[in-house]
Amino acid sequence: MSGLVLDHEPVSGIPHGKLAMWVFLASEIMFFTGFFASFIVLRNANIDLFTNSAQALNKWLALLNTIVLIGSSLTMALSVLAIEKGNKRNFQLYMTITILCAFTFLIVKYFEYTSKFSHHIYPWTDLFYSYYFLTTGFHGMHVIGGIIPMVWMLMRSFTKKGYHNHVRVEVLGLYWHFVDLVWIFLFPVLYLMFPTSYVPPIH
Amino acid sequence: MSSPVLVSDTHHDVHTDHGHHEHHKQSFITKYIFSTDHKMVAKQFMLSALFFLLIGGALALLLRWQLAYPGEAVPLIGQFLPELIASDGVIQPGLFIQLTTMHASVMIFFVIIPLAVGLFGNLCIPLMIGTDDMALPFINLLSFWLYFLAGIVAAAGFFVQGGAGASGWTGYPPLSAIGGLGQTLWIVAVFLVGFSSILGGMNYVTTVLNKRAPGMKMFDMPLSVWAIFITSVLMVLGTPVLASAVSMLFFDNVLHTSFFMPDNLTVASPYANGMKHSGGGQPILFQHLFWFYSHPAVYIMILPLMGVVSDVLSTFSRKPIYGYKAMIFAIMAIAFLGFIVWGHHMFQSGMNPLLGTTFMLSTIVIAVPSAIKVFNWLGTIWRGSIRYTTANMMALGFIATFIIGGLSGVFMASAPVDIYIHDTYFIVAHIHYVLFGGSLFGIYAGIYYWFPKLFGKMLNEIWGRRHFFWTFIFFNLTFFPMHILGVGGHMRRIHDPNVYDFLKPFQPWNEFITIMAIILGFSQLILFGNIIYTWIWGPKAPKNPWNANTLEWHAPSPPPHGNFLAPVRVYRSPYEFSHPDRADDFHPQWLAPGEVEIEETTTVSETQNTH
Amino acid sequence: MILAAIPSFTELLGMFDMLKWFPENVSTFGHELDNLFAFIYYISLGIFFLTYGVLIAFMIKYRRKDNVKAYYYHGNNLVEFTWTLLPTILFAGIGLYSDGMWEKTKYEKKVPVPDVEVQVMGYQYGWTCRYPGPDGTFGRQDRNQMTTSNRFGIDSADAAGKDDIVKDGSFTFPINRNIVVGLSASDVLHSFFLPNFRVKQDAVPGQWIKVWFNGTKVGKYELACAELCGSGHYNMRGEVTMLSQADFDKWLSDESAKKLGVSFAVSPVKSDSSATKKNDSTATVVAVATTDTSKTTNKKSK
Amino acid sequence: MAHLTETETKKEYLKVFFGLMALTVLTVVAAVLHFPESWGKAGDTLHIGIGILIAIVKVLMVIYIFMHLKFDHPYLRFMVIVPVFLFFVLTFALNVLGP
Ligand code: HEA
Ligand code: HEA
Ligand code: CUA
Ligand SMILES: [Cu+2]
Repeated sequence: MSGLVLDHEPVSGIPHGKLAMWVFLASEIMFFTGFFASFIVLRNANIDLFTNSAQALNKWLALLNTIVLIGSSLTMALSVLAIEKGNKRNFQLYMTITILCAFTFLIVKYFEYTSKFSHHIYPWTDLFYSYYFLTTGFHGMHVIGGIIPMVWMLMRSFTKKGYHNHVRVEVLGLYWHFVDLVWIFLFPVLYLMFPTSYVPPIH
Repeated sequence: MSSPVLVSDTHHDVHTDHGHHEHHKQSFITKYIFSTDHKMVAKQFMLSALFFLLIGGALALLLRWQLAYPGEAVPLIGQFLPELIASDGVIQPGLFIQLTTMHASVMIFFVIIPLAVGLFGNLCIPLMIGTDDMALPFINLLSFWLYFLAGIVAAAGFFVQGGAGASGWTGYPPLSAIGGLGQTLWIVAVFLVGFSSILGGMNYVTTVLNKRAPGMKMFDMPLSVWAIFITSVLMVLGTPVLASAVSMLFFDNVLHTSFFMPDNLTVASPYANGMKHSGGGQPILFQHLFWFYSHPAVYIMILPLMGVVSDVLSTFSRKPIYGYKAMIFAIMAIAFLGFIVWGHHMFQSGMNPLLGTTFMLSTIVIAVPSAIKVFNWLGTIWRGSIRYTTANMMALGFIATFIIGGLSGVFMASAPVDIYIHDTYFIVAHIHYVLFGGSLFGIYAGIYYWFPKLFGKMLNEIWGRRHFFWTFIFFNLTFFPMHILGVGGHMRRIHDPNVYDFLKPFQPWNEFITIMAIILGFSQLILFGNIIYTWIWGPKAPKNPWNANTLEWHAPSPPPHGNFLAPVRVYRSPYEFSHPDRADDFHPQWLAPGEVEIEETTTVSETQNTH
Repeated sequence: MILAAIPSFTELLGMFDMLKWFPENVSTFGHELDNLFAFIYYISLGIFFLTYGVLIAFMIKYRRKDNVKAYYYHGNNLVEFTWTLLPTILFAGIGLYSDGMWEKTKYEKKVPVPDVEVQVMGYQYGWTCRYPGPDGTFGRQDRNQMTTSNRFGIDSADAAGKDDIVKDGSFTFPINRNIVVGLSASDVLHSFFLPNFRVKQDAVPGQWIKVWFNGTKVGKYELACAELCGSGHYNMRGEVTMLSQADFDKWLSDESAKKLGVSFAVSPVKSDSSATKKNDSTATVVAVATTDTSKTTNKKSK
Repeated sequence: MAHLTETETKKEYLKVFFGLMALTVLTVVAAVLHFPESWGKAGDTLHIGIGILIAIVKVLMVIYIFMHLKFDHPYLRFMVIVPVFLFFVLTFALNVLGP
């Protein structure tokens, strides 16, 4: 008996990893669909509560984070491009920036969270904050889940053998853009529910 | 790497993703525990899920005992039950709902789904599309171990203070949100097993789209592969919604948030440490999210088996599938409609009755593709030449019971009829007719059919038939009377029906059901005996014991690492049985036109020897 | 013990006569629901015998025989089309038939003008029911006053609440009257199940749902909880007593007397109005008044 | 993006990046502005609605260019279309016909 390797070209023309990542992203969209759909329901039932509570959020920090994350999306796309063209220096450069952006995002989030805690705002404080911590928490976990392989790839690229698996980088890139994309929705939904000059009914 | 590579040394593990050989013997751990080989993962899924079947069944028998003989100590086992949940061996109300909850959760999340997609997905897909392994072998391994971990977490519930999850397998809040640690573990387990499903599903989709053997178009795939493929799509799209629902439930349960908790509940959770729910949430929201997954999930539990049954039926009737494409479109239709009918579980839940109308109509429509499938199966055996192997008997049993289960579904699909039978034993009867009579029979059919391929040994047919007859007869005796209880108004999940006067006349039925259930349970041991016996002493299986056409029968039994001895090419559709121009009554997919197969492992052309 | 549990052959055959297992129906629409069940049941029975007949016949007729080769055939589109179309038509029929009944029993706008309007609250583990009392109006509800001893949260500051009658576990209604129940729960989900009336509706905390029925027969009937609500779920039994209008009026005034310490000679506003309602459309006052209460409780912070 | 050179691609990416930035600024500006009463109530759905509309444009840009959906196999579009369809099914049932 013998082992047979049947590694012919992917029938669909899309590399396995990339196809699988897209399928996974479809599934991720459904995951956040659950959150967003119920957000709409519960917000509609508690509009005043949601608008009032959202006042305490710091939209400038969120704006900073949006910029950071979009920037990291750009550098991620550039690093995919670099490794495809075999440009090791550029890959390392862009990947490093991406990772730094990701960490910046997390650090800003950390300050946001601790400032909430110091004002005695916790997930169980009210429904809006439950949402805030739930969605940003899951988003933050996705960020962490992206940083780990990024760091790993970057480290590998500094070894003697280097890192050349451009499909994997591309797949990771897809994931990272998705993480960015979730934030693009979270930003207006959580932080920008009302004009700044808006005077809330209570408080 | 566009052309396949043949490697001849058995002992050398071939790592497809690195393209180099590692020259060491596989240790026990890498071979059996952390193997990424799809056949090993299939075996792992099969054995652990069958083990869970024993557990889940044992829980069912325990709860059956209480229903038949309320207040009487459970014989033999009773004395081992801890005093907290059972006094003097008598099952207490708290334990009873834990049993119901865990019975169903184990059966659904740890038995049927893993067998239907974990076992058959891993077993069938690579072999039947003629490739060496899954597209993502490591993800495959991960999927199994997440499942295993989830199993341990779920089972741990029984050993923590307050006992296991006790809000039904549907885990409706607010009840589930005020539960204790066992309930939390249940939530975590569901999340983990859902994650495992997603990983599995994404792997299957990729494999089917990317790794088909040359010559195999989508419409050359056997129905099993089609069914599992579409099921995987359901899993990928449905399961994450469950994951988000249980994430919110986890927050409610552990952090005392209020996604599903309305204002001012007069009970606080005994586990809340003085923390009060802030309110503002909606309990029904959870039900929507839950059923948005769990209705597709019931099709996740039946579609793969519909595929398996089609393959088995065609092979043993020696006849092409009647309406191959219609079968595929029916599967697609069921899958699509499956996403827009979830509300039929919630007719009485207090959602807008307008939605009730919508969901009623879509649910009734979903019976049409199911009807098409049933009729096509009948068309398949029509003018066939039926062999009554165990696998085929199980497949026919599947059809027989699925018809009954499906028809009872139509009653409930009619919302006004559901008013009365909702949450009664009528539902329980339906569940078991489709899940035991349907899914489990389909799984048994698949196990008897593919065991020779997977393990290289032939299961004992005589005991197999005994297994079938005992199961089929006692299955019907156990579950058919539940329709009667349901029509009588007997509620689900009640610890002692004798509280109600109008249920007292039904007590003899409860006793009868229990006795039948015990016999049914013990008849399943035949299967376990058969498997263990065969594994050790059974006769070796030939390469193609059933003279079937699909590619897996081209590989040796059991298939080596890499599955096939030579690159596979596909020449025809999978069900070319009894072609009038051929002497043989089958024409395998892998034979080139004019080629005949003369010996176990080599193929020779009619005119000249190619090797 | 075990032998006694095994039914006789005729009893086994009797399994197929599904309809006889229903508990006695005592509501006006109950028999229509039963008829719908029967309709689907007979269709199903027909399909069952048809498919089983075909299945068994094929299984016998086409079992393997030597020298007989199976028929090489891939199917026929016309046949395929026919057996798609036929069930579709059949199902359309079932759907239409069902929808009428569904609207009648559950649509909020089809709830009939109430003769008796009450509120029922499910809790772990029991049912409690509130009658508006002689003044025919429910006292205001204050969610913050909801406690285990005041499950409806009847506002102690509201005079209209003083005469409200609250009964725990066993409720009384008149026959041949439209009884409209505002249903809710105070802790977890429950389900208000009256087998004899063919009524079932989940009680959802934070939400008021209207349920109605019209009983036709005097007697005592059981009320069950049909939604898992904890370890005491099985024991969440209630009782509904159906009385003639006269007995009901008497019962009501006795209860009011007990509550207020005053006796009422003749039964008050409420049941009077229901007696004359058939031709007097102004009697809807009661309904309006109660809708108001439910508004204050139903809509949250909006 | 096989048909573009490296520099062309880079340019494309930068365009998208600056487009995203501009839209982000627009989102914030829109959130600060006051709109006529007839457009809808502030703090109700108006501002959040505008925010989401802009977000959809941004997301499409990310998906089409950064994630290469514009150039990739048409299969992959289903991975976005189908979940989005299901999102609408769920949201429709929950909100339009909802509780
Ligand atoms: C494998 C699992 C499986 C399958 C396949 C199905 C199939 C169907 N189910 Fe079932 N269902 C469950 C598993 C499944 N169900 C479970 C587990 C629950 C309970 C969950 C819980 O609450 O715990 C449930 C509950 C459930 C309910 C909710 C009841 C309630 O709680 O009140 C409803 C209501 O509509 C329903 C309907 C249907 C319908 C219409 C089908 C249809 O798909 C059936 C279609 C099949 C046929 C119709 C038969 C074959 C066709 C013919 C022979 C052709 C001719 C027929 C005609 C012309 C009528 N199911
Ligand atoms: C695939 C799914 C599946 C399967 C196979 C079964 C199998 C069985 N089920 Fe299950 N059941 C469900 C899915 C399933 N069930 C679901 C989804 C529910 C709804 C739960 C809810 O309300 O939330 C349910 C609910 C349910 C109820 C209603 C509980 C209630 O509402 O109070 C009952 C009652 O009779 C019951 C009985 C049985 C019986 C007797 C079996 C028998 O077939 C079991 C046969 C036994 C075995 C196969 C094991 C044999 C074991 C031994 C012989 C002992 C050896 C032991 C060891 C080695 C440990 N089930
Ligand atoms: Cu209340 Cu069950
Ligand atoms: Cu369903």
